Amino acid sequence: MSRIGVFICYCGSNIAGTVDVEAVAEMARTLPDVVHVETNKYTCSDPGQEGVRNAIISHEIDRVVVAACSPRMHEPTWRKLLADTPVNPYMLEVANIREQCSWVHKDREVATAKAMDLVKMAVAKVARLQPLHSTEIPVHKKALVIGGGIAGMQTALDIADAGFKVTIVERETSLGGKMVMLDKTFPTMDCSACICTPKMSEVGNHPNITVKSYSEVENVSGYIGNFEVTIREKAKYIDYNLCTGCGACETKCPQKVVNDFEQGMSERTAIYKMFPQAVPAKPVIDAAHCRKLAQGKCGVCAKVCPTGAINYEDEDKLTTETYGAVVFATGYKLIDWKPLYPEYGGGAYPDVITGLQFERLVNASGPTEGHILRPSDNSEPKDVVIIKCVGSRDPNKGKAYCSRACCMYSAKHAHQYLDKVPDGRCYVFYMDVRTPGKGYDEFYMNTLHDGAQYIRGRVSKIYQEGGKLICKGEDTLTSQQVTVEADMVVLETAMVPADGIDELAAKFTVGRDADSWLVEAHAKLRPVETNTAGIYLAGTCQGPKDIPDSVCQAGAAASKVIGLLNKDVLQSNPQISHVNEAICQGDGACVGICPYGAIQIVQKTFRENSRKVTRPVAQVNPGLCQGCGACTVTCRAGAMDLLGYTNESIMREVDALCQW
Amino acid sequence: MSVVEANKTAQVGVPDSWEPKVIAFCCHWCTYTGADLAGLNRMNYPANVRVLRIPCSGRMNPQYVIEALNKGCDGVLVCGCHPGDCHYVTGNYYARRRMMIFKRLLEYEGLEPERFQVRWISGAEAGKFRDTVMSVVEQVRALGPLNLTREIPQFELPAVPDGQEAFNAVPEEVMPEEVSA
Amino acid sequence: MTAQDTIRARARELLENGEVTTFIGWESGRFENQTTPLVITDASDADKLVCNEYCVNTLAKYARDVVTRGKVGMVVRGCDSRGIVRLINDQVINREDVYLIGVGCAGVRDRKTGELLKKCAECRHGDPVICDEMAGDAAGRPQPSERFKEVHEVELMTQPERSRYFEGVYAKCIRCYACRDVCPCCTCRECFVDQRRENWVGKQNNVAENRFYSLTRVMHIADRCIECGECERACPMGLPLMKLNRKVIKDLNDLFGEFESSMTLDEEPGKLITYDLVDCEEFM
Amino acid sequence: MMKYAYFPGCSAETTGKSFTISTSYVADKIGVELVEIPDWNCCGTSAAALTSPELAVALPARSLAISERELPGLDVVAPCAGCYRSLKASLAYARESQENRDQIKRIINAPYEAKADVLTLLEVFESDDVREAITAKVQRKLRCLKVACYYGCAMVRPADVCECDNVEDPQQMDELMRLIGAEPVSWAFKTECCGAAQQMTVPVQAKPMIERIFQNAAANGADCIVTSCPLCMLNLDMREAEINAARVARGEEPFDIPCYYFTELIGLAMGAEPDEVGIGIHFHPAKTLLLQRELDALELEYAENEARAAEERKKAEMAAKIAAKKAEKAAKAAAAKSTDVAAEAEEVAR
Amino acid sequence: MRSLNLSAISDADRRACEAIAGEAGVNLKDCYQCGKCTAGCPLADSMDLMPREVIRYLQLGAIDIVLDAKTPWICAQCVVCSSRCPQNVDICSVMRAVRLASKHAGKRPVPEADIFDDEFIANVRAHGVSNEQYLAAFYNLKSGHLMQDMGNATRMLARGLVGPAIHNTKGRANVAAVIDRALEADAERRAKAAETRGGEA
Repeated sequence: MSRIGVFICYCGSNIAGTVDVEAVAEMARTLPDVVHVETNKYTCSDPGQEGVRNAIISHEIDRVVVAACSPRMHEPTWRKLLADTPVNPYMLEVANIREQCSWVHKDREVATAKAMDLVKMAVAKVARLQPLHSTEIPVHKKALVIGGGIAGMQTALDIADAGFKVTIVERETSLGGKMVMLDKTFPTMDCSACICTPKMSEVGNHPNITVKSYSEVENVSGYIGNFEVTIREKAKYIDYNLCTGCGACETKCPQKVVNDFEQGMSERTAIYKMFPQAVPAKPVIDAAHCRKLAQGKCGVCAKVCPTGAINYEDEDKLTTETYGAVVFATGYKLIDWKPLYPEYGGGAYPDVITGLQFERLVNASGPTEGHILRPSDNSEPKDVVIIKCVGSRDPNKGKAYCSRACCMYSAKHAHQYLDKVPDGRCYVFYMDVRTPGKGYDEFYMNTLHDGAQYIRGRVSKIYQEGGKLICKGEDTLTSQQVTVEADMVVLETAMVPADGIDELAAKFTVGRDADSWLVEAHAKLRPVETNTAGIYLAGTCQGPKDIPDSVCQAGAAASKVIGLLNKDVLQSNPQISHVNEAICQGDGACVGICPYGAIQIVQKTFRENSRKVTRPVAQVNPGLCQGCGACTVTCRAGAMDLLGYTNESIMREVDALCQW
Repeated sequence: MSVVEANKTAQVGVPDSWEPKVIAFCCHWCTYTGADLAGLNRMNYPANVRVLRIPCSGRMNPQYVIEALNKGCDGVLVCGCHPGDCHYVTGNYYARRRMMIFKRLLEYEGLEPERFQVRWISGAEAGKFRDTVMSVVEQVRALGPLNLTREIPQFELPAVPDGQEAFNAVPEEVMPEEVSA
Repeated sequence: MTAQDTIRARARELLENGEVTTFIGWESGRFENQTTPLVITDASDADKLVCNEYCVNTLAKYARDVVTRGKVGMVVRGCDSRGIVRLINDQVINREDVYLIGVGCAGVRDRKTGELLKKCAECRHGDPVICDEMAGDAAGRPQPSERFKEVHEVELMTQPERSRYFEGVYAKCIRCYACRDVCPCCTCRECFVDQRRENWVGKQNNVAENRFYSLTRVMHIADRCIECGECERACPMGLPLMKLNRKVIKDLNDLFGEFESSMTLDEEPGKLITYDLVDCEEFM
Repeated sequence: MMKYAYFPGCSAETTGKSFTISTSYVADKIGVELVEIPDWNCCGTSAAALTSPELAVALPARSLAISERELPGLDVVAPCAGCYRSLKASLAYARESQENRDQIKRIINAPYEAKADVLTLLEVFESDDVREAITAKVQRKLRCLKVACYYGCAMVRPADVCECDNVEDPQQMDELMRLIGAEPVSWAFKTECCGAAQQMTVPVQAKPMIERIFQNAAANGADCIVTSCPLCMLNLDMREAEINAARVARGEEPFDIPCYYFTELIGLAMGAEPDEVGIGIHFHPAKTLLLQRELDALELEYAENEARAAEERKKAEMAAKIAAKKAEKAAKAAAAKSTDVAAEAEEVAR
Repeated sequence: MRSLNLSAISDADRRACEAIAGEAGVNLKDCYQCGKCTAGCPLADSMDLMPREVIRYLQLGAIDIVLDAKTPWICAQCVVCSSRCPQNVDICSVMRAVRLASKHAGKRPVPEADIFDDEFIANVRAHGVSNEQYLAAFYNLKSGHLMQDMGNATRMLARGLVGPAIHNTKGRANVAAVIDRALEADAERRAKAAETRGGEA
C-alpha cells in the first residue's frame, strides 16, 4: 500500500490566478492511496520545501506528487529535497499545472478541470514507480589520445599540464602527423617544423605523457570513466631501452624503399626513422621490406649496432589499461585522386603532383632540399598550374564538401613558388576563394600582388604534348576557353578521414557522417564531445580544418577531459533500461537500435524448471545507457523496460487520463 | 443488437457538453520544452489536450496509442524532435518508421487519419505546438466522438465481470455479414 | 522413389545412427487426406511419416518445443524452412539444432473440398530456402502475381466500411491465441498477453481488448512475418488475419524498399529496427 | 560458336565498307557468327535525338524489336559507335519501366520487351573465348607498329548508358592490339569527339577537332590511329588530306598518320593481305606504313635472334670455363688423395 | 554587352527555362558555374555562348537569349561536359532540350544544323536507311553550300564507297509510319506540357 503525498502550488497568482487550487486539492484527497494533500503559496520557497519535508515525516509519505511548474524547472529541486528525506528521490512525479495549464488557458473552470486531470495522471504514475538509486562510477584519472598529430599533441599537453596522466597512441613511427610534413604555415609563413618539432619533443619528454608510437587501438570496452583499452604495439624489432638513436644502422641498410613521408619522391632504408627529428628519435624495421625479416639474409643492422638493440625476434605487444576519457585526434589523409580523375592523367604524368608533394618539394629538408624541381626531369618548372577543389565540391567524382584549408594553402603554394622561382608564372584555377580567418584575406591579396594569376574555372583536362602539360580550362570571368602549357601541375586535393576510421569509431561507438567524419554531440553547443559520454574529438577527425582551428579544438577537448578527470566519481543516471531476464529471449533486436552500444547479448545460466539452462539474454551497461528507451519498444515481450518511464506507469497514466 | 450497432446508436445523439479528449505524447527534450515555452509566452490553446511526457519519441510504443483510443481518447498526438535533432541521436528515426507504419495500419482498420497524428516540434517552436494542438483538437471535434467499441475503465472495479461481458459481447447469431466470409 | 519414401528412409537412418534424436513430419489420421504433425523418436516409427498434398500444418514452430531434447530432423517446404530461418535468426534455435530434409511443395489442399488452401494459393516460395538435403525435386512453382490483392481490396473500402469490417472481426475473435501459437515469429519466452502486468494488456474478451491484442500482434510480427498464412488457417473463427499482416508488409515495402523476411540466415536487420536518414516523411 | 544478331548500320555498305569486310573476315576466322537483323532500319543517330526524344527511342527500337522476334535469344552487335549509342540509349529507356515499353510498343506497333543486350564489336572481342581464338589464329605479330587507339565519344559516353567504367582512358582496344603484337601508345585523345555531323554543318569550326586528335597521336609517337567507328574513320581518314593542305599552307609539317579499323589490323595479323580486309580503299595511303613496319619487325627479329645467339654462346663459354675449372679442381683433389693413400699404404706397410 | 534587366524577366520566362531543364532531367540550381563543361568542350571555340553561359542564362530565366543562341545547334552531343561535371548536371541533355525548344519556337540560329538533321530524317523516312550521298547532296542544295566536300565526293566515288544506287529497306513504309507516330507522340506530349504550364500561370 503506497502512501502518496500531493503538494499543490499556487505559485503566487501564476497558477492560482487561473486554477482553483483548493478544488484541485479537494479532488486529490479522493484519489486512491493519497494520504496527504497540501497547498502552498510557493512550494519551491524555503518555507514551502520545509512544509513538504515535515509532511513527509508526519504522514509517513513514500511517494510524492508536486503539482506546480514544469518539471524542467524544478524537478531537480524536488529530487534534491527528497534525498534528505526517507522518500526515494525517484518516487516523484511533477504535474505541470503552470506552463502547460494555467498559463495557456484563460477559462478558470476549464483550467481547473485540466489541472485535476494532470494531478490524477501524476498520482496514477507515481503509484507505479519504484525507488531507484544512482550508483557512483569511479573515474580513472588517465586519458587516452588517439593520434599524435598537432591536435593530439596539443590535447595531450594540455591534459598533462593539468596534472593527469595521458597516453598517446600513434599509428606511425613518429609523432607529428601531417603538420610536420608541411614547409610553412599560413598566414604567418612561420616554418612548420620550427613550431611543430618543439611540441613533439615536449610531448616526448613530458613526465605525464606516455607515447606509444607504431601502435593502434585493438579493443575497447567499458564506459565513461572506465574505458578498458587494449593497444597493439607493432613489432619494431629494436629494443628502445638499448637503442641510442645513433643512426648507424640506417646508413648501412642496403634495402631501399619508397619514402612515404616524402610522398614517394625519394627513398629511405628498410630500417628507418620517419624523418630526422622524429619522436621517439629511434628507428624501426619495416618488416615487409627488411631483407633479414623477409628473406632471412642480411642482418647488417645487427652487426653495426653498437648497443645490440636489434631484435629480429620482436613481436607485437598487447597491453590493456583503463582510461577515464578518450580523445580522438585521428586526423585526415588526402583523397586518392588518381582513380577519380582520369582526365587529369590519373597519375600517368609524374609532374602532376598533390599539394603535400609540393610541400615536400619546397621544404629545405625535403628530397630536393627546397628547390622546386619537376619530379620527371629535375628541371625547374617555369609555368605552374595550381588546381583547387580536386575531389572537394565534386559530388560526381569526389566529395560534396569544401575542404576548407585548400584556398589558403594554394595561395601559400603560389606565393612560395613565385618566391623561389621569380621568373616563373603561376596560374591558380579556382571556383571561389574562401578566406575567413584572421589575416587570411590579406594573405590571399598579397599572393595576387606577388603575381599569381587567378583563373576562375575548373580545369577539364590535362594532357601531355611536347614535354608540356596542356591544361584546358575556362576563364569564366571572360567566358573564354583558356589553355596553359604548364611544366608542373599541383592538385589541391580534398581531405578525407584517415584510413581505418570506420572500424576504430565503431569500436568506440562514435557516430560518423556519410563521409566518415566523426560526429560531434551538437554542432554548436557540444562541438568537441561525442554522443558517447567520455569520448571527445580534436582536429580534423571531425571535419576538414586548418592548424589554428585544430589546435583550438584540441584545447577545448582537453578542457572537457580535465573537467571530467577532476571528478573522483560520477553519479550514474538511474533512469535507464532494465532487462527482465526471465522473459528476455535474447534475439538482440534491442542491440542494434541502441545509439550508445549499451546493450550486449550475453550467455547466462539460469535454473529453469529445475534444470540448468544457458541461454542468451540482453545486458544493459549502466555506464553507457542514457535512458532514451528506444530499446524497450523493440522488445515484444516487454522484457526491456525503462526505469522511471516503465510501460506499466505510462499505461497507468494513459488510463488515468482517459477518465476525465 | 451487436456491440457495433449499439455503439453506433449511442453516437447519434452526441451530447452538447461533449468535448474531445486528445492525448499528446511529447518527447522531453524538444516538444515538451516547446510546450513549456508556449506557456512562458502565455500562448492560448484548447484545454482538450493533455501532455504525457516521454523521454524520446523512440520510447513511443504503439500499444500506448491503442490503449488511449480504447479507453476513451478521441485523438492521439505523438511529438518528437525534428529528424536529425534527437537528443539520443537516432530515436526519432526509428519512431518515424514505426509510427508511419502504425498510422497506416490504424487507418486501414478504419480510424480517421486526423485522430492519430505525428509531428516534429522543436523546443523553440512554441507557436507550432499551439497551432498543432489547435488544429488537432478542431479536427477531432469536427469528427465527433470516436466511433469505436471501447472499454472505458472505471477507477473502481469494472462494473461487469469479465466473463459476463464477453458472453454478452459476442452473440453468434448476429455476426456481421462481411466477417463470416 | 517418391519423396515420401525418401523421407521415411532418411528419417529411419538419421534416428538409427543417432544423428537426430527426434524427427518431425506428418502422419495420416483415419483417412489419407487427414494429417497431423508427427514427432517420432524411434526409428521404427519412421514408416508412419507421410508427405502428401494434405499436410496442411507448417512444422517450424514444433522445432522450438522439441529442440531441447537434442538435434531435430524435420521435413521442410518453403513455409517450414522460412519458419526455421525465422527461429534461427531470432536466436530461438541454432542452425546446428536442426537437420532439414527439403521437399518441393506445389501447395496443399483442403481435406473436405480438395481445393488448394488459401495460404498455398498465395504462397510465394514453395521450395525450401534452406535445407540440408532435398527429398525429390524442387517444385519450382511460379509466384502468384498479386501479393497484396486482399489488402488492396480493403484499402478501396471507405473509412466507415473498414471500421465496421474490423469491428466485426474483433467481435468474432475468441482470443484463443491459436494465431500466436502457430506463428513462427511469435517466439517470446512469455507472450505479452500471458503476462500478469497491470495495465499491460486486459484479459477480457471484448472488442476493445481484442483490438489491442490484434494490433499489437501485427506490430510485433510486422517486419518478420514470413507470410506462411498459418495464423489464418489455424483461426477457428476464420478471421482474415493475413489482411492485417500483409498490410504492414505492403507498407514497409512501399515506404522502405522491397523485402521478404526470413529468406536467408544472414538477412539484414528488420525494417522496423533500422532506419535511413532519408526515409520519407508522411506526417507534416 | 558464338552467335549474335548483327546491326550493320547505314554505312556498312558505303563509307564503312572496309569495316564490314574486315569484320566478317575476322569473325569467320574466330568463329563468331553475325546474323544480320532482317529489315533493320537506320538508328536515327544524333539527328533523331535532336528532332524528337520519341523518335530517338523509336527508330532503334524498331530494329531491336525485329531482332527480338526473328532472332530470339541473341544479343545485338552494332559495330558502328553511333548506332551503338542510339540502340543502347533506346534500350536503356525501354528497360527503365513498363510504362516506357508500352509507349514504345505503341509507336513501333510491335511487341517488344527489351530482352536482348546491345554490344559493340569490342565488347564481343573482350571475352576470353574470342581472345583465345584470336591468339590461336595470329600468324604474324604486328610488331613495331605503334598504334593510337581511338574510341571516339559515342562508344563510351554517356557512361551510364554505355556502361563504360573508364570514359577517359578505355583499354579494350589497346588490349586487343597488344594481343596481335602491336604497341598501343598512351595518349590523351582516345575519347575526344571528332565532330562527325559538325564537319558538315560547321565545317570550318569543326576541322580543329580532327587536327587536335592527329596532333596528340603524333606527339605521343603513334604511327597510326586505330578506330572502331566508321564515322570517326571517314572523318579522320578522308579529311587528313584537307587538314594537311591547310597545315602546309600555314607552313607546318603535314601529318602522315594512316587510320585503320582494329578489325583490319587483326585480320592482317591473321595473315590477310591488306586488300583482303579493305585497306586498299583507304583515303590516306595506308599500305606503305605496314610494309615499313613489317620490315622493321623482321630486322628487329633478326637483331633479337643475333642477340640471343650471342647470349647463348656467352653462356656456353662460361659453362665450359666453369666445367674446366671444376675438372681441374677435381683432378687436383684426386691427386692429393692418391698421394695420401699412398702415404698411408706406405705407413701401413712399415 | 547590353545590360540584362532581371526584373523584366517574367514568371513565364522562368517557367519556360525550368521546363527546358525538366525535359533534360536537370536541376538548374545544381550548377555552380565552375566552367568545367566549357573547358572541355571541343567546339567551344565556335560557339556564341559558352555551354556554361547557356546554363547561367537558364538559371536567370533569360529564355530569349537561350533560344537564340547558336551554341546548342553547334553542340556535337559528345557528352564530355556531362561526364566531367562535378555536380552531375547533364549539360549535354540541356543542349538538346534547348535546341528542341528553339526549333519548336520556330528559330534556327544555325540553319545548316537544322537542314542537316531534317534532311537526315527525311532520307530515313523515304528509304528506311540513310543514303549518305543523297543526304550530302540535298544538304548542299538546301544550305547553299553547293561545293562543300565535292572533292571528297569524287574520292569516295573513285573508291567505290558511294554510288548512284539508292539503298532501300523492305519495310521502309513501316519505318515511315514509325517516324510519323513518334513525331505525333512528340507533338502530343508538348501540347500537354504547354497546357499544364499555361494552367499553372
